[in-house]
Amino acid sequence: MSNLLESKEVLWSADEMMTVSAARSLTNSDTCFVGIGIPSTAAILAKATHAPRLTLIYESGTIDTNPTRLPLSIGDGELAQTALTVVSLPEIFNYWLQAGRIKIGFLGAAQIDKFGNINTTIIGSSYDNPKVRLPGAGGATEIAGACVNTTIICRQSTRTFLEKIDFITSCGFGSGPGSRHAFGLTGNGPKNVITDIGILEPDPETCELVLTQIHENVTREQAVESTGWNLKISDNLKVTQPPTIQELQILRALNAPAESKQ
Amino acid sequence: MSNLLESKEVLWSADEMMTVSAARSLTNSDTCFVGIGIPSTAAILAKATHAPRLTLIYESGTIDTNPTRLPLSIGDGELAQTALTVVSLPEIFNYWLQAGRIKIGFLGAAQIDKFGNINTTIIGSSYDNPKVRLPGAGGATEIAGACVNTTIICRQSTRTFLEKIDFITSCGFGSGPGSRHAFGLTGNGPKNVITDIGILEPDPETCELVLTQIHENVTREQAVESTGWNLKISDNLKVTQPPTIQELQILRALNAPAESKQ
Amino acid sequence: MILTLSEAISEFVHNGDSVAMEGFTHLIPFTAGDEIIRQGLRDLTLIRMTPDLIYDRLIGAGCASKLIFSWGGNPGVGSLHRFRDAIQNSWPRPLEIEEHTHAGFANRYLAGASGLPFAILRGYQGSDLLEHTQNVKLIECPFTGERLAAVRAINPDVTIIHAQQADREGNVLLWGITGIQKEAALAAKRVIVTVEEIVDSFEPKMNSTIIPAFVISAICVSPGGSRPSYALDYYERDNDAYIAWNTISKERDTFTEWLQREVLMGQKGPVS
Amino acid sequence: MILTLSEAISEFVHNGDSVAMEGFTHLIPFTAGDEIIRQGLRDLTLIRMTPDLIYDRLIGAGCASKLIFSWGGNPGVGSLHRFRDAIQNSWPRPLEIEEHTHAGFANRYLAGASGLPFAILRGYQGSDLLEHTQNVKLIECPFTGERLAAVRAINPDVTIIHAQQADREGNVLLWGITGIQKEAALAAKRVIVTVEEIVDSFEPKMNSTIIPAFVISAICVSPGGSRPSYALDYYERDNDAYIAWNTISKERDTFTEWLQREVLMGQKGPVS
Repeated sequence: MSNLLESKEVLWSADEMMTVSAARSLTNSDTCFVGIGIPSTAAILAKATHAPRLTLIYESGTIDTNPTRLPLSIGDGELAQTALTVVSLPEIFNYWLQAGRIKIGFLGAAQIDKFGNINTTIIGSSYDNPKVRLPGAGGATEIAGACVNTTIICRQSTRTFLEKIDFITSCGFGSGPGSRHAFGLTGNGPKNVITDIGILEPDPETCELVLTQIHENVTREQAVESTGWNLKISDNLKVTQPPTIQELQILRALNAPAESKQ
Repeated sequence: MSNLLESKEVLWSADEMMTVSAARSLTNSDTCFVGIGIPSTAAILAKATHAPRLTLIYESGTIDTNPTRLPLSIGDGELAQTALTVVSLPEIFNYWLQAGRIKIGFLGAAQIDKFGNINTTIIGSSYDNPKVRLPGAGGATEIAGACVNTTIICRQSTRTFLEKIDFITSCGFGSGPGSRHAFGLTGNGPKNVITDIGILEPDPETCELVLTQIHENVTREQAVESTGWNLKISDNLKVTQPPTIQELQILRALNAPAESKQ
Repeated sequence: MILTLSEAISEFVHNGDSVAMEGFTHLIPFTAGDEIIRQGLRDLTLIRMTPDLIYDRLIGAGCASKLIFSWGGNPGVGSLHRFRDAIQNSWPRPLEIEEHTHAGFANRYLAGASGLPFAILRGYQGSDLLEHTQNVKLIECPFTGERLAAVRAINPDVTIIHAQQADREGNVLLWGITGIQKEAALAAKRVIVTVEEIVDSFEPKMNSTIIPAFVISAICVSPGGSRPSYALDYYERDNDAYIAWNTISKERDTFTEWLQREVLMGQKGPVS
Repeated sequence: MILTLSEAISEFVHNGDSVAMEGFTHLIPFTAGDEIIRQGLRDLTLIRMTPDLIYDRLIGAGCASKLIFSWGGNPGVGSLHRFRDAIQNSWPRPLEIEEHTHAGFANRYLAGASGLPFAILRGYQGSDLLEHTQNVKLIECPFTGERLAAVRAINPDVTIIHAQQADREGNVLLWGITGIQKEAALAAKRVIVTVEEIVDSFEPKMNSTIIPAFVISAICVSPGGSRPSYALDYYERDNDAYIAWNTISKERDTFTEWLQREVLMGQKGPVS
């Protein structure tokens, strides 16, 4: 840690840049429904840096929780003990999520298509006889439906960013404009997709995900090569500010105990 | 109180006989959903005498409550402080009442017909322009529908026991056999009606309320004259055991503070 | 956001609003009700399972054009005379009513809090109420074919509740009989909470409910704000006041005189 | 009724039953699950939102013919290998699955606890899951015409949960993350509760839930009964055991060896 402060050249990993970018997207006035893994790390990082009043909600029913370390599961004791209140599962899904009280849903994905639809169910063409069985929907389907907006956080590659995904677990924009309305989904859908390459945002007219921001040291060619569809790049492509020393310090401190365990 | 013990001749009022009869109908293994007034007095009397393990539930959400004095309202602090647990109104009505977990519903009535249908809404022929506006349904409609059985407790007179009541607030047996099934009511309906005259029970075939028990010192003629329909009397009419000294003592002690206030 | 009660009512309650003031015999927000009377609000749709004395006052004061309720009595005492006078004689103005059962009403709030357009229950059937009320329909279960009652969600413009405590972040803690307050608050567009006191942190309580600050529009410190009902662990129900109300409210002139003296002249507080 | 765990499983769980063992990452009734394995029960329909290690063991041991679930992973670690091996390779026997979303599953329990044949939610739509699962249908709101998902009530033959405390009357107190336990218990025909300890009386706790004795079939004292998950204020989650499970369960022979040693030989307890 002290080395980091002394070194002139700060180095960071692509995952760290992705996590820091996701953290930066959250503000003090947000309420954020968090899944476990990098979404949770990003949300806790945001609270520890620029957004201490950010309200975190986990599907285990913990409302306004203030973890000081990374939970390994969405129901860790740490989340219950630092929460303002804990409610039952019917209540968290019906009163809090479904009613549209949550501004941002932080989601991960095993596969994603250009309309921000997400697969976390199966790899392969047959539901009944899958090549790989993934965990399934959990809270994601209704988080994707009911949060005011969602942010999807996942590494970008041609294995995950596909023209057609094997299974739509959670709806982004379906098959394009109008789909969400037809499905009766009350939230606005994906606001952005934050990856180790950059940030994609939906085109307001077509709903297609467009690269609007690229991380420092990543090339446009890398972005295109990491995408399984014909990636559109914004005319006003921005470049991500690299992680600050403070961001990296806190992030690494958060990850340290978990990594030492593995 | 001490006078009562010493006197050889125990005297009691018709209301006391009614309350004691209702109390006796409850057992240790019952769960009873209680309304305020005489039903509540009877239930508390039962717990204080022969049925200490009787489970009392009030619509205010208090489950397994053990009041030592008469509550003036169904949400008195006494009920909350002596309860095993207190739940929200949606929970008490949905999880506990509607799910059929309550064995006995204790109900009052302003008017009742021979099928045990109850009116607590209006007196008069017009809902929009009533002669007298009564409080309305409260919990009664669904208590009448969902408890395994109900017991109706009210004074018997030609003003209350009517061939046709002005408004059916809560369904007993509707228009006779089959009505409850047609309405989708899951409970069995009235088990008995306990009055200051005696006890009426539904005929198993016709569902019509029949006088099956008469209180001591009440005549069959009085029973008939107090009823607005052509009252049938059971061939095996029983006579109620008069209140015991213990029952009267406890009942009067319960009623004393409330009466001194009025 | 901590406001005075006067500021909160003025900012968040408007003529013509639908207003739910909940508290099931416990924690009834009487002081807030009196402030609505003092501010002379009109044409309110008053929503409350048990109108109780709080709405008898508002109805008698002429604030309401409609009442949605499920049990309209003076609990443990008898009738609500201002409520009856309004329904039977349109005094001081006509009062439209929409009447439900407790179970149906609780589920209307439940649907409102859940962001659903309706809720289902086993209820209303076999009761004449089904023909005389609005916002209840029978539907079929798509799995079993059973007929059930569907009730339309209720989403008040504003819900007002009273609680024992708020913390400095504006979160609210209530305990004891918590009734329908959480659902009524979550169903509303705006939420005002009056509290007995503000505390540094909450202690664990049996049967407690927390409402997070981020769904609350205003917190108002109002000690005794639910008298003559009660606030568990703060003060008891003033049963005498409930009994006295029967006499005060029975006639229009005794009611009017009481309203003038106890509410409008600013000498608010419990009936005694 | 206080029974030993062995007596309770023997009396209340039968071959072919639908069994819900709930606890959302917290208070997972592992020891009861192991007892089901030891008693050699078969053809169970296992019901649980998050199968977790507890059902990975039961599935690998061949107790289940069907699994109803909404998220099938090793939380914070990765896959459930026995669950995957059963679905993908029918080992040790074919496993039928019925898959839901968390919100849909929670509402199936909610309906079951409420004595309703179904519940409604805004859910499933836009997901391919709708075409691949059972017991979900789309219905129209009778007031607004909106299309909503209806899910069929779930009413397990038996629900098993773990709680921190029971009192001497057989009432149960659990606190912290209480998940879906109350609904799962109230939805079931029979209810077994394992507890850390029996106490004379309950202390107030934040976020606590009480389940009254009169809906419980059996209480079993089972200290550590939710290891390697955790019991708030008793012991912490054994994260190492969750990580170690990934290795133990990956291959059939290491799993079988572990099952023989740790469960069937009676040396039950946390993985270490």
